[in-house]
This record gives sequence, C-alpha cells and structure tokens, in this order.
Amino acid sequence: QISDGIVKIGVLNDMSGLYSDITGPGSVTAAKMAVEDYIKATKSTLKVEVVGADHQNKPDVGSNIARQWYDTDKVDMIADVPTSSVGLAIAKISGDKGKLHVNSGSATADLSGKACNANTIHWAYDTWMLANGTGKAIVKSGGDTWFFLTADYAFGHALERDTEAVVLKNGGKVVGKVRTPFPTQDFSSFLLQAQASKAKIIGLANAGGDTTNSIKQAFEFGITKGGQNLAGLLVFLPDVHSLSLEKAQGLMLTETFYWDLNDQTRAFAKRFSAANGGKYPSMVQAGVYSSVIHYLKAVDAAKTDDGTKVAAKMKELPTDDPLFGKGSVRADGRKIHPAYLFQVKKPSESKGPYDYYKLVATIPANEAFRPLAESECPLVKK
Amino acid sequence: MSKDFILETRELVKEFKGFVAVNSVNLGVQRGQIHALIGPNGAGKTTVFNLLTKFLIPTRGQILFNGKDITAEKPAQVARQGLVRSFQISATFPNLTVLENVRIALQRNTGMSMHFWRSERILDQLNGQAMALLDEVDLGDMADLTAVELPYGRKRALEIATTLAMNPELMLLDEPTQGMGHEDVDRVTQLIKKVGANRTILMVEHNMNVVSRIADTISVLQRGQIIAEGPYEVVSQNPQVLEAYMGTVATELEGAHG
Amino acid sequence: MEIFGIPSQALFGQLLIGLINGSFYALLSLGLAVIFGLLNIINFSHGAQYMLGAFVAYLGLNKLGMNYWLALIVTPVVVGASGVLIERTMLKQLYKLDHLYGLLLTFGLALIIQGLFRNEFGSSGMPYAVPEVFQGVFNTGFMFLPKYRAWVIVASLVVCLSTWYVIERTKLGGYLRAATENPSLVQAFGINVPRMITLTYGFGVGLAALAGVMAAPIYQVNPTMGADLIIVVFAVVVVGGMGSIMGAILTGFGLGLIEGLTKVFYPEASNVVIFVIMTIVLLIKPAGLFGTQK
Amino acid sequence: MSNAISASASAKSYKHQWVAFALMAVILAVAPMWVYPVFLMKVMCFALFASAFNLLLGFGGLLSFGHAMFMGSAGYVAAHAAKVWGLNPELCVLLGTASSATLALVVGLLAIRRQGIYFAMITLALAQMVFFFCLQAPFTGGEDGIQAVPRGKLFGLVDLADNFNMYIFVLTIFLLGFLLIWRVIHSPFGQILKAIREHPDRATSLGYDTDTFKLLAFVISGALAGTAGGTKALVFQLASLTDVHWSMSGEVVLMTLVGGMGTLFGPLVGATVIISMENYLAHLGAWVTIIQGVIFVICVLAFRRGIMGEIAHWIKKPL
Amino acid sequence: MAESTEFLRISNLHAWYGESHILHGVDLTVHKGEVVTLLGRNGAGRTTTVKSIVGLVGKRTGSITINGRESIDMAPHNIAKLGIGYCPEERGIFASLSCEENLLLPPVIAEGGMPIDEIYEMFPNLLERKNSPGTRLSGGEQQMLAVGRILRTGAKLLLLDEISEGLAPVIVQALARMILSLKAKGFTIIMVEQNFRFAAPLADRFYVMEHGRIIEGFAASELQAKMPMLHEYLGV
Ligand SMILES: Nc1ncnc2c1ncn2[C@@H]1O[C@H](COP(=O)(O)OP(=O)(O)OP(=O)(O)O)[C@@H](O)[C@H]1O
Ligand SMILES: Nc1ncnc2c1ncn2[C@@H]1O[C@H](COP(=O)(O)OP(=O)(O)OP(=O)(O)O)[C@@H](O)[C@H]1O
Ligand SMILES: [Mg+2]
Ligand SMILES: [Mg+2]
Repeated sequence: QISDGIVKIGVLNDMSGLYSDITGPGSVTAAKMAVEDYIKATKSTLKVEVVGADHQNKPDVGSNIARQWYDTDKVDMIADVPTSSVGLAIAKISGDKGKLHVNSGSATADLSGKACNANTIHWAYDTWMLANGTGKAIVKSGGDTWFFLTADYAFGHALERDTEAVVLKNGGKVVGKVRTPFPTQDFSSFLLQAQASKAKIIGLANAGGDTTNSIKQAFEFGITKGGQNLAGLLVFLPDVHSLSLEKAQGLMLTETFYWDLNDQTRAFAKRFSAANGGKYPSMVQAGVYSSVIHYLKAVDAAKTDDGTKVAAKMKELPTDDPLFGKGSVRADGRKIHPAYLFQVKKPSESKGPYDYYKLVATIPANEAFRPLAESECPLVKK
Repeated sequence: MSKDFILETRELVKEFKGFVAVNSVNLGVQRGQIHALIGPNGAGKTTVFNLLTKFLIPTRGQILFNGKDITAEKPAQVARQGLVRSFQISATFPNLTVLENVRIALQRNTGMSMHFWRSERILDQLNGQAMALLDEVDLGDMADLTAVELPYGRKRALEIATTLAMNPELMLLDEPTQGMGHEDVDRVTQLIKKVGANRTILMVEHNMNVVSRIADTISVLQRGQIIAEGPYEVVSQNPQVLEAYMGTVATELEGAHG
Repeated sequence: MEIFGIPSQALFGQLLIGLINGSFYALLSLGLAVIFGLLNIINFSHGAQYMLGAFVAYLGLNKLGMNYWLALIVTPVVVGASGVLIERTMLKQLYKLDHLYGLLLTFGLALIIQGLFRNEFGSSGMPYAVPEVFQGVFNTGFMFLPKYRAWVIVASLVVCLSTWYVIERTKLGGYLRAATENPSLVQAFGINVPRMITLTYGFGVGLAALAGVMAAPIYQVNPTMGADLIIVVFAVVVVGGMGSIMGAILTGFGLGLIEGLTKVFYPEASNVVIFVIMTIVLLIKPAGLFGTQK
Repeated sequence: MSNAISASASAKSYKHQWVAFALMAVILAVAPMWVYPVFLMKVMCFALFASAFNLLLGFGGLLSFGHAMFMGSAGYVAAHAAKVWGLNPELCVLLGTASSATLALVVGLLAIRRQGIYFAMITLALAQMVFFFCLQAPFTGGEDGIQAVPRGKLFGLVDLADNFNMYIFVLTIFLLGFLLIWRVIHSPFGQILKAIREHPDRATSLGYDTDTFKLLAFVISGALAGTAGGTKALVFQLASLTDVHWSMSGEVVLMTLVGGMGTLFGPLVGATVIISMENYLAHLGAWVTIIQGVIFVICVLAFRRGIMGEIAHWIKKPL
Repeated sequence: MAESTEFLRISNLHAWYGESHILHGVDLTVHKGEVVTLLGRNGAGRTTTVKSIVGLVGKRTGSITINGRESIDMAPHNIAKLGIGYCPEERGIFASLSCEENLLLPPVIAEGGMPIDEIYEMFPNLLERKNSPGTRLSGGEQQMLAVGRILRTGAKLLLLDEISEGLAPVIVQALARMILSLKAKGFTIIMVEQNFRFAAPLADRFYVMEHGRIIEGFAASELQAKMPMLHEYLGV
C-alpha cells in the first residue's frame, strides 16, 4: 500500500548558498538518475516523483518546507539536506511524523549518535569518519606531528577533538593548535603560527570558505613548499576545483566517493556531468544517488512507503550500488562503506578536467565509521 | 545696587575654535521685565541664548537662575525649572495638530509622559488648559489644524502659546518678529506685551520699532560684548551704540531691519 | 628576544600582516568616507562592489586574458562606471529625502548584485593567480613575506595618501569640500555640482573595486566575499568618525594592526575586537576619533 | 524618516482601525483551514517582529539595522529554558522577552546618542558582536543551533505539541503584542515620541530628555522582538544562527518597508509577502534574494509608502 | 533705454519652494551698468527673486533672459557662466576652506575679473586673515569675503542680497564706496536691501516688492515723490 500510489522523494538542500556546488541542483539530478536507473534495472512498477527545494541553510525555512512536504504535499522521504542545523531539524521532524530522512549532506555524527532515531539514516560521510580516516591514515603514512587550524565553533571543535584523539591513538602528537574565528577571510597570521610550529601536518578543522581561504593562503606563504602538508578534514571535490590544482596540490583529504575509482564510477560521472553542466559529482551527490536506489529497493521489498517500515527494511537489506559498492545500514542508521584517503595531484600529474586526486590509502568499511559499541544512539544503547 | 535678578551671567565666554563669539558678558535680567538683547548679526545674541538654555556649553563663566548656579545643567533640566526658549527659525511640531502642539508642553507636568500603557485619551483632560492658552494667542479657532497648515505669523503665535504652556518664569524669544509682515509684527508685539505682564521675558530683536515699544531694558551686544545697557531712551542716545549698531543718528528708528 | 612569550621576530611578522589587512580596511573605508562626505549616503553596496571588482578581474583574466596590471586599471573604471550609472538613475532621486533611504537602496542593490553572482558562479569561489612578478616570498629576516602582500601595502598606501592629498590640498578638493557644505551655492558659482557628485560616487565605488582586484589573488573570489567584510568596515568608519578622510585611512590601518595582534594573543576574539573597540570609542567619543559631532 | 509617515499623522477616530483589527483577528483565526498552520505561525512571529521594529522606525524615526540580535538571542534563551530547564512555554517566551529587553537597554545606551545613519551602523555592528557571541557560546550549539526543543505544556496543562493548540497560543501572543504596540503608539508616551521625531530640539526645550524617550522606545521594541523570537523558537522547536545574522535584520527592514512603515498593519502585510516568497519561491534558489533586492529598490524609489501606506493614503485614513 | 543696453529681462516669473508658491509673476528689466535695488518688507520675495535668477529655487516658470539668452531652463552652473556673480543673503562662507581658498573658490567665468591683489587692496582685513578658516572671520569680514570672491570671476552682473545687513556703519560706508567704484568699472548690479538709507544714494532705479509681485518701479529721480508710498510699504 503505497500512499496515494506515488512514492514522492523530496531533495532538500542548499540551492544557492555555500554548499550549492556540493549538493544543490546536482543532488536533484542524481536523485532523478537514481530513479530512472532503478526502474530500468528492476522493471519496478513504482510510480516515483522527485521534488527539490532550497532551505537556504536556514533551519526554520528547512523545517517549514519539510513539515509542509510531509503534512500536505505527500512527500514520503527527504534526501540530502546539508548543513547540520537543518539536517538535525529534519531528522527530528521525520522521527515525530514517522516519515523517513536519508541524509547525505550533513557532517555531524550526531545524526547516527545522540540525535539518531528510527526514521533517520545517515548515508555518505560524517565527522567521525573524516577525523578517523584522515587522522589515522596520515599518521600511518608518516605524518605524525600535527598543528590544528580550528574553526572556533561547535563543528570545528568536534572535528579537532576527534582527529586529535585518533592522531594520539596512532602514536602521533599534536604540537599546537589555534582557534580561528568563524568565518575568517585572512588566515596568514594563523598560518605563520602553524609554520613556526614546524609540524609536518597542518590539520584544517574547518569548512567551506574558511578551508579554501586557508589552503590558498598556505600556498601563498610557501608553506607547502616548505615541506609541511595540509590535511583538509572536510574538503570536497568542488572545493579543490575552485581552488585550482596549483594552490591545492599536496593537500590530503578523505572522501567516501571519487569519480575516478572504477569503471562504474567513471561511467556514472560521465552521464552525471553531461546532465549537470559539466560539473562532476561530489561525494554528497553520489550519496544521494545511492541512497535513493537503496530506498526504492526497500520500498519494493516492504511493499509500503511508510517511513518507519521502510527504514527498518533498509537496515535489513544489504546495500549494493555502482558508486559505493557493497555495504550495509547499521541499527543506529549509519550507512557503512569504505573510505579513501586522497592526495591532491600536482598540476603536472593531472591528465584532464577533474583529474585531481591520487589514492593514498583505502580505509575498509569496518574501520571507516564509528563502531556501534561507541555509539551514543538511544536505539542501540543497552 | 539691590535689583532682583532672575537671571545673571558672570564673565560668560564662548569660543568656537579660538574665535570668541561671546566675550565675558555680564548680563542681568530683572524679574518681571521685558529685556531686549540687540546687536548686529554675528554679535553673539543667539549664542548667548544657546548658552543660557544650555544648548551650548560655555567656555568660561557662570550662569545663575534665581540665584542658583545652572552652568552645569542639561537643557531639559533648566527648561523644567522654568527657563524656556523659543527658536529663531519657527519651531513647531508640523504634523501634530495645533492643540496637540500645546498639549505636548502641558503633558510634562502630568508626569505621564513615560506611560506607554495608557491611552492618550487621558490627555484630553488637558484640552481645557490648552484651549485657554490658544485663545490667549487667539488660535482657538485653529485648534484642529495641523501645524504645517498655519501661516508664518500664526506659527510664531503657536510657538509662544506652547512656550507659555510650560508656565515659564523666564521666557527667551529669539527674534520673534523675524520674517513677518507689519500686521503680524504688531500682533506678536502686543502678544509679547500681554504675556510679559506677569512674567519675565528676554528677547533678541532686530526690529527697533518693536523693541522701543515694549522693552523695559535693552542690552546692546557687539562682537560678543555688551557695550550698553538701559532703557531705550538712554541706549538709543548712546553714541557708541549709534556708532556700532544703529548707524548715524538719522537712521535711529530703523535698526538693521526695516 | 621575546615579547609576551612571542618571539619578537614572529611579532614583527604578525604586525606586518595586520598592516596588510589594514590596507584593505583603509581602502574600503576611504571609499565610504568620500561617498558619505559629498552624498551623505552610507553606501551599503560597497561590499558588493568590492566583490564586483574581484570578479571583473577574474572574468577579465579568464574570458579576455586581461592581465593583473590591466585589471588594476580597467576594473575600477568599469565598476566605477556602473556606480555612475547607479547614481544617475537611482541615488540622484533620493537626495531630497532622509539619508536613510540611500542606505536602504544600496542595501537592496547589494542583495541583487550578490544574488546574481551566486546564481552565475555558485558560492565556492573562483581561483585567481598571483601575478608572476609577485610570486614567491621575500625573506625579510623575521618572516617570509609574500611579495604580493608587500605590494598590497605599498599600493594602497599610495592610493590612500594621494586621495587625501587631492581632497585636502587641491583646487578640485576645495570644490568638493565646499560642495559638501553648501552644494547649491557652489553650483551657483558655475561649478557642475551634480556631475561632481556623480563622479565622486563613481570614484568611491572605484576604490572599492580596486580593493577587490587587490584582494582577488589573496582571498577566494566569491560572491559573498564582501558581505561580512562591509560590516567590519562600517565599524572602522564609525571608529574613525565620518567627515575625516585622514580619519578613515588611519583608523583603517590602525585597526588592521590591532586585529593582527589579537590574532596572536587571543585569536578567539580577533573578529570581535574591532567591534569592541568601536563600543569603547563610542562611549568616550560618540562622534568617533576624528569625526565632528553632527 | 518622518516624510514617509504621512499616514501616521494623528487622526482623531480609530474606528476604522478597530474594524481592520477585528477583520485581521478573524482572518487569522480561520486561516488555518486553508493555509498551512506552521507557515501561518511563522508569519505571525515575523509580523510581530516587524511591528516591533516598525514601532521604532515608523513611529520613533530610528532605523536599527541590528534588530535580529533581539529576535535571535531571545530564541536561544527560550529554547534553552524549554530544553534544558524544562520550563513552561509561557515562561520561556517571557524569559526571551526579558533577556531581549535587557540587551536592548545595553545596546540602546550605547547607540541612542547618535542619529540617523550612525545609529543604523552602530546597531548593525553591535548586532554582529551578538552574532559572534551566539556562534561561539557553548550553550547555543554553534552552527547546529539548539535542536529538538520541546514545545511543552502551556501552564503545565495544554499540550502545545499539538499544532492546533500551538496555533491558538501563537495567535494570542501576536494579537496581544499587536495591541500593546497599538497602545504605545497612541499613549502619552507615543505623543512625546512623535513630537521628538518631528523636532528634537523643540522637545528638549520643552523639558523632555529625548534620549530617555528614545531609549524606552528602543527597549520596548527590542523586548517585543524578543517575544517574537522566543515564540518562533517554540514553533519550530529550534533556535539557530539564522535569526541573529545581519541578513535577518535586513529582512525585517524589508518587511516593514514593503508593508508600509509608520502604519499599524503594514508590518503584518509585509511579513506575509516576504515569508510567502521565501516559502513558495524556495525552489528558485538565489533568485529569492535577487527578487528581495529588487523589491527593496522599487520600494525606496517608487513606493515609499508601502502597501498599507498607499491604501491608507488612498482612503485618507491611517491604517 | 535702447534694447541693446538691456542686460537682464525677467517677465512673468513664478517661483516655488516645494509646495509654497512664492513669486507670482515678477517683471523687471536691468540695463548694462545700472544699479537696481529691490525694496520690500521681510518675506516679500526679494531674495527669492535673486535666487530665481541664479536658479536656486525649487521650481520656476516664466522667462529670464540674460544678455539675450533665455535661462529659465538652464542648470545653475550654466546660468552662472552667462556672467553672473551671486552674493547670498546668508553669506555662504565655507567653514572647511581658509579665507583665501574661499576667495579663490568661484571659477573665473570671463576675463576682466578684478585681480586678487586689487581685492585685497579694497578689503585689507582679508589680507591679514587670509589663512584663517572662513567662518572664523568676523561677520563683517565674512561679508567682505562674500562680496570679494565674486569680483574675481569676471562676472558682469552682480546680485547682492542684504550685503549691508548687520555691518558696522564704517563697513557699510566702505561697501557703498565699493559699489560706486564697481559701477564706474561698468558692472551691473542688483541689490536687495533692508537698509534704505544705504541703498537710496547708490541706486539708479528701484523696484518695490510685495507678496511676490513687483508693485512699483521708479528711477532715482522720482524718489522724493515716492517717499509716502515707501513709508506705507516699508515703514521707511
Ligand atoms: N557653531 C559655531 N561655530 C563657529 N562659530 C560660530 C558658531 N555659532 C556662531 N558662531 C559665530 O559666533 C558669532 C555669533 O553668532 P550668533 O549666531 O550668536 O550671532 P547673532 O548675534 O545671533 O547674529 P544674528 O543677528 O544673525 O542672529 C558669529 O560670528 C558666528 O560666526
Ligand atoms: N527655503 C524656503 N522654503 C519655504 N519657504 C521659503 C524659503 N525661503 C523663503 N521662503 C518664504 O518665501 C517668502 C519670501 O522669502 P524671501 O527670503 O524672498 O523674502 P525677502 O523679501 O528676501 O525678505 P527677507 O530676506 O528680509 O526675509 C517668505 O514668506 C519666506 O517665508
Ligand atoms: Mg541670531
Ligand atoms: Mg532676503
């Protein structure tokens, strides 16, 4: 019994602001592609509709739209939703209304932690995974002294805390850190402090404009030339694109998806960029694609689009899609898949548009995300 | 000399960036008189006014009101003590009605001015008083017009009514007849004489006809200094004044303005 | 040797950095001050026009192959021209009205300009390479000073001081100052005041654009780059006090320095320090440091 | 900006305004049947916010460009009170109001001495400080904001989790706030405020400390903005940075301008227009801001009276 | 007089300040080398008339021909270039400019202007105060400055509004001599005067204004005959 015969998917994200290149219209495209591909592949009889909206990174705008979608517009599932403040709000609403939210856009690990609920699934990545992946892999590959540039608010603090823990656990050490106000235009004086610290790795516990500016200016001050490496704790392909390889080269970062991983991803990227004005898919957009595929699979299996039931089904079924490969959704709503540590290529190494990353290390699915044991999620608290 | 001064200044000085606008002025205004302050433009009359009403801070010197030193007080404070001024450019509240204009002044003594939870209707209790004042300056029939609509001369009258509403001990009028046609001048002159009957008035006035008719005492200011003081007959004969202000004897009754 | 636990070497470095940011504040607040002086308008779109400057430079480079030096000349002219257009078509009609309307209008314009660019270029920003001449760093002994930054200080100092000189010391400046006091009389003397006003606005906007070009190689060129900056610049202007050109310049550089120091000793506060200073100044001198009570 | 306030010139009879008020109350009471209630609640919160702002600009002649600080901070306070201290909703809103009133007092003391543009810039700058505080203060949850705020039980009895009850609650607050503002405008205090706006020096020479009066107006306005903020936090069950950001301050100016500054009902109309745009044009992305900008420009250039102002001018009665 | 010598002709001039309609059809003519005085009581509209000539009123209709050029639709800065020097009622000295800067401010619009040292010669006070800010000069000096600066520009028609107002008689007499010498130099002058005693001996012709209209115009020769009328209107 599909409510009113239509499965309606709402892609709610930032269509114009800071995250519009990482999510935005691209995510809608991805969702639509997912629907086509699924129907084509499975000959499913589902009638599926995809709608999109802009939450302008404002939680109240976001939750207003979400409530309206659920209450009056018959939307069954909300996908994407970058900006943790909005993501958390939507998760709450979905919980209250027994609908379903599959989040690919937000970073906060609370979605599958403190704030988790039976109706929310966190798909592509989260802060814990970023910290862990980047921290561990880098220390393993020799970068064992760190200096943190930390955006001075909750998100930055969380990233720094988690990463520091990992670094120490793996035998590295933190030689210094500086709390940079958010947002900051000019990082030079902080970078000088980092430079003076002689740390091998400068960890950027920040996001968006802060990250790009700090990377750009690090290059300007010849920090990377000076032998120190930058580790971006939250950097997406579009950021690197907007920075240009010249400035971003050498940057270490972790993502769970990169278009150039294998033939399937390359094929997808080709189709996607064709439909998306030449822009290649980001990790988040890929996440939206794969999450929609799995959602539809679950709907067919459960023969309903009731949020709670489908959520349960999604956790029950193993996931398998061309972009993230085989994986699973955990009881706490955490989607599990491998993560990759990349380093940004030198301009000379790049063979074409968006050929930016070289793979440094792969973090297997079972290590990539926070172990269920450590989760604060009420659903799994014993 | 045992005169009853309501207002006194002692060695009052005002400098603007080195330029001395008012230069050690000792002015004494006797209770119950109409006291006129005359002098060429730029003599410092308005400045003196602004000093007395605290719109400017004196560089040096003292101001005594009823024997009390008010040099350090704020404009609103001295106003509340009964020293109220009018402005050289007519100053009414354009978008309020004539009645409301006067009520604003009356309202202060009701102590309700800060009451934002009350209805303004309770102010209607002031209407009687207000109308009385308006009648005094025969504006009674115009009570419900908004102030902008008044002709120039009538605005002056309204301003005087508003000033009266403060029931001031001492009224300061800055060029009350400036920019007025003759009939208005006469009207206002009469008005000032009338209200001056039971209070003290200090006025700046260029128009010697007016001054000669109603002023009990005249102080002549020039280049920031008082160069003569006394009743019209005396002052108008003072050669220094003739020299500095009225020009040659022939132009005696003209003054700077016709 | 050390100062407050910071090696004095490093400290000099930090001061220099502060000076660099100061030069941006100075350029921007100078533009605001000039515009305010004659038009009595707070140009809220100043930040957007700063951003425009950066973008024109970026587009010029990537679409027309216009190099940095050309951009440095062309951009202010182009953006300034757009300013002239705005003055002619819109601001002109507001002079009779309360000055606040000017603030509101330019605020609206800022929204439009930023919105359009966000639509066109997204928000993650565009790269702009440092011109060859200025690539690399000087080793000043106490720090590695990127050549480009050194250039920024010099350039903006030159611009600021020459602007000051023109306004305070030349005949043209005399007209400007006179027109600030009593435009209609100056016009009655046979000087085309309306055109002067238009050009002044254009010039002020041009300054913003110039700052934009200079910023392009340092910061990401993105549509919101001016949005938050402008508020800081407002604070700078308030501290400096309106009406004084020198005030705008000195406060710009000065606050840049202070901000720089805060970044060393108490980074968390470095983005509020200017506002804190503003508050203190207001308590002591409501008209600002160099302003005249109005 | 008195020249824009022709319609506010004191008129003797308010009968038609009472009619308009009754009409508004009724419409708001029945609207949920057709319009999405949460949306309506949002509109009412912003309408109250805009009305509070308008009290200052339209009737006090003071343009505050940082009014978001009152709305936003109150939101945090109310949210914190509800979530952490588990207070009843009415208390949370009251707390929010009180905190904003205090903040307004402090800011006012700093800013009130300067007029016009200066006042606008100073309030803006101070608001920015408040923003940074909210961004970094531990209890605000940084960019996550305070989430999952319980609406709680009104007086410990009525459960507001139910949208209908919540709606009644918000409607009541809005109407009360609206009436208060109306009363303030037509109070002895309001009279003096008007006088000060028209001729400050004259008011002073009549013995009024103009700054004190402006300050009181500022505090009242700030407090009511706080009420709006607190209520909004409960409606959406969250408090976040967007409500303290300066763009919010701009938005409220826009609402007032569009609706008609110095009019009683303008802010409500303005809020409705702007919020609807934000909501129903959401899919247009950046175009929303562009459209808002265009509206700003049009209003300033051609349409200074705003919607209600025009109507009022047209029927020759203040609205 | 012959057409050719006509310098300024105003016909049916109406002027407004915002809403308020001040001038209601003013007609007057001024010939080259003439000194013409506008009389009238306060608010009669004399200043407004003068301001209308230089285009400083809100709105004006009718016709103002200067040197045969119709100027009613010209912008103020172009009108000035027709050879007009304006000395406003409120002096209009600029605070932010020094005395000398004030003096040099008005651009030269035609040759034949008075050289600067000649001006200093005429007003020695200005020379000694030349570096002090404009508004710090005494009222009298400000007035001299206001007059002096328009002599430099080569303007042929001088509009002098209340230049004798509130000046010590000595200075008034100095001004009187100046006007006579200017007249000798061939300047054309329109004076607005309250101070009848000052104006009377200088003017060739008089116009009397009342409520925004010219109600009388007569030559100096008819002055005695007109005294009663003047007395009625001006209380002279
Ligand atoms: N704010 C000021 N700054 C500098 N000088 C000033 C200021 N106000 C007045 N003055 C100067 O002080 C002197 C006295 O000015 P004031 O206005 O008192 O003259 P007045 O006697 O009132 O003349 P009027 O008859 O025109 O009103 C003038 O020379 C004037 O230039
Ligand atoms: N800027 C203005 N706005 C509105 N009305 C004005 C303005 N200036 C003058 N008026 C009015 O225009 C009328 C004529 O003013 P004008 O200055 O021409 O008089 P006047 O003959 O020069 O007398 P005086 O110069 O002695 O005051 C007066 O009633 C005056 O109130
Ligand atoms: Mg005076
Ligand atoms: Mg005049």
